[in-house]
Amino acid sequence: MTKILGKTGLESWLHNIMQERALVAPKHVGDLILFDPVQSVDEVVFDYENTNLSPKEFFFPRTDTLFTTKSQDNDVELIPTIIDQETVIFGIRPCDARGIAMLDGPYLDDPADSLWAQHRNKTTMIGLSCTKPAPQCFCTSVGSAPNDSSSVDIMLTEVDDGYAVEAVTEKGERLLQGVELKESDVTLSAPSCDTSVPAEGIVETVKKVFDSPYWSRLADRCIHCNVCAYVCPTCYCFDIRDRTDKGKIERIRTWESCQSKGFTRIAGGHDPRADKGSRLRQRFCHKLLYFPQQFGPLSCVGCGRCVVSCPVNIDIREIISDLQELGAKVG
Amino acid sequence: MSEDNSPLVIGFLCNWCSYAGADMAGTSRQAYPPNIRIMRVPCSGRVDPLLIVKCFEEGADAVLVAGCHPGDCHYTEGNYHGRRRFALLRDLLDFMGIEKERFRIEWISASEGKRFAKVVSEFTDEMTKLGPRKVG
Amino acid sequence: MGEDFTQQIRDKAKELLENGAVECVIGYETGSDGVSARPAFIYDAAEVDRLAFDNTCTHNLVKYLLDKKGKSTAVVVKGCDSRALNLLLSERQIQRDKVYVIGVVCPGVVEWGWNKRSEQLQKRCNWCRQHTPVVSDFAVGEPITEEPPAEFADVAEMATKTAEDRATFWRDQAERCIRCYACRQACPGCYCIDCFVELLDPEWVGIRIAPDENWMWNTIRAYHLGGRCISCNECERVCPVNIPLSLLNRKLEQEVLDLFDYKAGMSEDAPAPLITFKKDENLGIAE
Amino acid sequence: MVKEATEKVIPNPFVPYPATLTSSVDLTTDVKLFTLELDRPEDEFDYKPGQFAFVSAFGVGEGPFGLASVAYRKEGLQFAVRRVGTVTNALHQLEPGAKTGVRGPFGNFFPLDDYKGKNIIIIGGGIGFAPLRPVITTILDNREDYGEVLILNGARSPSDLCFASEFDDWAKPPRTKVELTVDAGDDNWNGRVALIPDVLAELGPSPKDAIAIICGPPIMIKFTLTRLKNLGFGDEQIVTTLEGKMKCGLGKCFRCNVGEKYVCRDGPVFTFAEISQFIEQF
Repeated sequence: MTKILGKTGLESWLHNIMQERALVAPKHVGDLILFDPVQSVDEVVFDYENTNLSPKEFFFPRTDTLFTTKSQDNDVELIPTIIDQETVIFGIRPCDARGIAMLDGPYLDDPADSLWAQHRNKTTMIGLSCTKPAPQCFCTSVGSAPNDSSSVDIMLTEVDDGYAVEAVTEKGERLLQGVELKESDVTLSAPSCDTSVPAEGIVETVKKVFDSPYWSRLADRCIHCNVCAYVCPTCYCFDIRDRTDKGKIERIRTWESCQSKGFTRIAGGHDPRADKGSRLRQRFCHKLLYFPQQFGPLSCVGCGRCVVSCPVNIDIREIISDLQELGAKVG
Repeated sequence: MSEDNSPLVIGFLCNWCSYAGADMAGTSRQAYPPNIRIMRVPCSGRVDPLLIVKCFEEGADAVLVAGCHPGDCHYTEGNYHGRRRFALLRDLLDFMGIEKERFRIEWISASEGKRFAKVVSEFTDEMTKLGPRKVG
Repeated sequence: MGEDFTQQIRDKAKELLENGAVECVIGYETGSDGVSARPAFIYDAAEVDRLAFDNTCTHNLVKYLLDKKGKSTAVVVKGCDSRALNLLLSERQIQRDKVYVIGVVCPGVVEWGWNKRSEQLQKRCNWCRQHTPVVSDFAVGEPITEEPPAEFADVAEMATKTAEDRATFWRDQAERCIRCYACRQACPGCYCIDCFVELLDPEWVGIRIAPDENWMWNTIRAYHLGGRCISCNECERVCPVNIPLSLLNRKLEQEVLDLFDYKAGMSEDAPAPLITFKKDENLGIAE
Repeated sequence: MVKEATEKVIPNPFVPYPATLTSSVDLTTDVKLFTLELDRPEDEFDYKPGQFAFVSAFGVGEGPFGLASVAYRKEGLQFAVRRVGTVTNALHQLEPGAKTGVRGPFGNFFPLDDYKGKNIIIIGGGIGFAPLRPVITTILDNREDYGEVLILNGARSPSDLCFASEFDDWAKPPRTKVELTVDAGDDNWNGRVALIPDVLAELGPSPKDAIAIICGPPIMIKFTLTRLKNLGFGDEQIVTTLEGKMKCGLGKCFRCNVGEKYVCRDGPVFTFAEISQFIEQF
């Protein structure tokens, strides 16, 4: 039996959630659709392909304060950031949720990143499965599916008279407490997504073609604009620096990208990745080789954002195909 | 904006003319409002537009750049270059919502202590009337 | 346009690569979606058939010449792009004798989109007053000799708003900015080895990705292109959060025209307005 | 793969231990040796030669520096810091008594216990000599555990030689030699004027039962490596400590990686046998 929540039921549930917690949902911002805090259910966009930016910023904010300092009588007190706000993210796609769960790998690896852990603890993810994946999507090719509920707390799937509801985790069950659900025998359709990206065996292939001139040829076109990294749900590089404002010092971290010049330049001037080709290779090898070696899965969830957003059409799907072809030739 | 709600004015004064003019205002006991925070710079041409934008970013209500009269620059042509840069920057800032009036460029010589005091007084008055910057 | 232009570009590229005149031809090819163009780098005469030209060729390929310094390179340019050549030549960033210019008379490019061909001309093409390249060694298409005068309706519209509304507008844009610097990376005029935004000492712009810092970045980025921007509008196209950077650029373009009667990139030896001056101008300052 | 985020309060690994600068001594014109004491006794940590820690200049940032002291001597945490950027500039301006912060220790270390009974060749160039100092201290404090010891220290000029005041003490124990060289001498310099790889070839240490520990700029390492191989040293007999751009030290910011290895966590100490297996050139 499937449990169904009607459309008006969903709206009042979201409204109730908003009374006690921050609700983040897809919303129109200018001509974009972004995950953003909403003040009323009217702002929520229910029908969208994928947001322009990933929801990673609610776990790994663009700018985060690691700690602040308080100076008194030549004594420095360091105050770590505590996150109190309970947040619910509504409408997260399976690919994005999977990206976030994947980053538990590096971030919760000992010693755990306490800010990430706090954000994870305080946030409940209500997933919305994709009924019609966008042409750039390829989650099925990289080990997931448009209805993959493995990384969300609650999964909703749109059906004729509302949404089929699946409580995936205890956290999800808690959030659903008191919500009236109808029983129904509707069967959920399993939409398909692009399965043609030959990601299988890519880890071994990348090792073989690591020193290929392919990378520097590809980098000819790359303008190293960082867009791919900033829209990506699994890119997690950061920069750390102090900020002083009227005597208050905070140590902050912000998004950064391995594509920017000088990312690996050390103080003495040496830069192991000074050329464009090795920087571009770093990004794809992180996703297709290093991350799998360290944590298992490819760190690409197939959301297709970089595919659409790249100003010069550097397309990870095409790169995976090219590499497989190249690898086959190398033998 | 300072705490008492009076405008915060940042003044970049060229070392050779306008700073000496401000000095002259002081020694000849010409009163002018204390709202201005003075930065001494070698030349008005040295005032990188970055400095001005930075002032506004950090919350200044107004910026004054003062240098030698055209033709009198200690470095011959610094203020001519500055004049072009400031003219363009002022229009850009205005377009971005920082009214033209908030960014003022004046030529004040070392002997014009009285005029320095007058400029700062008028500028501060004008800014008080205009009120604090409402956004940003 | 279309096939005829494509064929002329391929033939020329083949000739240049075969006779060794250039090492690489930078042009366009069809992208992975089968619809929109993307930059192509052709090193081998056997590959010239990858080259194509149509109304999705939006990229300003002159940017790539900065990566090809000292190497003989041919580049396909549209009218707007060609002005970037003059900009870089006048700023001594590239050498004329190392660049072979394939200049395409551009009827305009359409809104860029992945996997979909728009019929809508880009904003910049409606403003465009330079359909014919100002520099070219090999011309593709019939030159257009008469261009209408520049107009700035969008800038004028912004100016009708109150200062507070203008400030709010740009504040909202800054809030959305994610400081990826794609605008800078796409711009042929942005080639500083150390960009002010990344300098640590002095730290002009803090690293927070927050409205104040983002506002500072966007303001100065635009200003540094004052009198240098050649209106290819690639910065706006590549922006992942759709900040209307063209408004800033065009405001400056208009002011530069009004104040200094100057248009960037029209010749390789006219000095940019901010590196020169006239003694007897007052520009509305300290009158 | 996915670990459950636990509800318990996790300590923030980015918050340093508060510390006080107790002394700041000029080693060369642009290198200072800082001694720091942790403010809270409960923060005291053990560390081994080769490990590093982040030192904070509050208001500017923090940077990773090799620990130049040894834990068992309990003389405070020492770091030799060359003035090259904003953080190191700020650190150089601190006066004794200033508040700072330390995060560490991070990384692996030189397995000196495994080297017992072997001949040790220690080669350092410029500021690269700093992480080798605790190696020397440890070996000389346990002199009888090791065979012949050759210390080769090079720098651009005599005034750039780090730890010059300690050379005499290092040369005192039996079977211990200290060789110095500079790229360019000055009026007071009577020693060698030669590049480290050339001096090494001239001294020609035997690879038999030997370990070579090298640290310095990439170019020096490259040529020293060639000379050591010519002398018959195997890749597993040559150990170095790598420098990578780091922000976290925790294996999270993915900046110091060489292939799938992190310099901060899997290193910084690697044998050349390990380095030759890296997928990426460094």
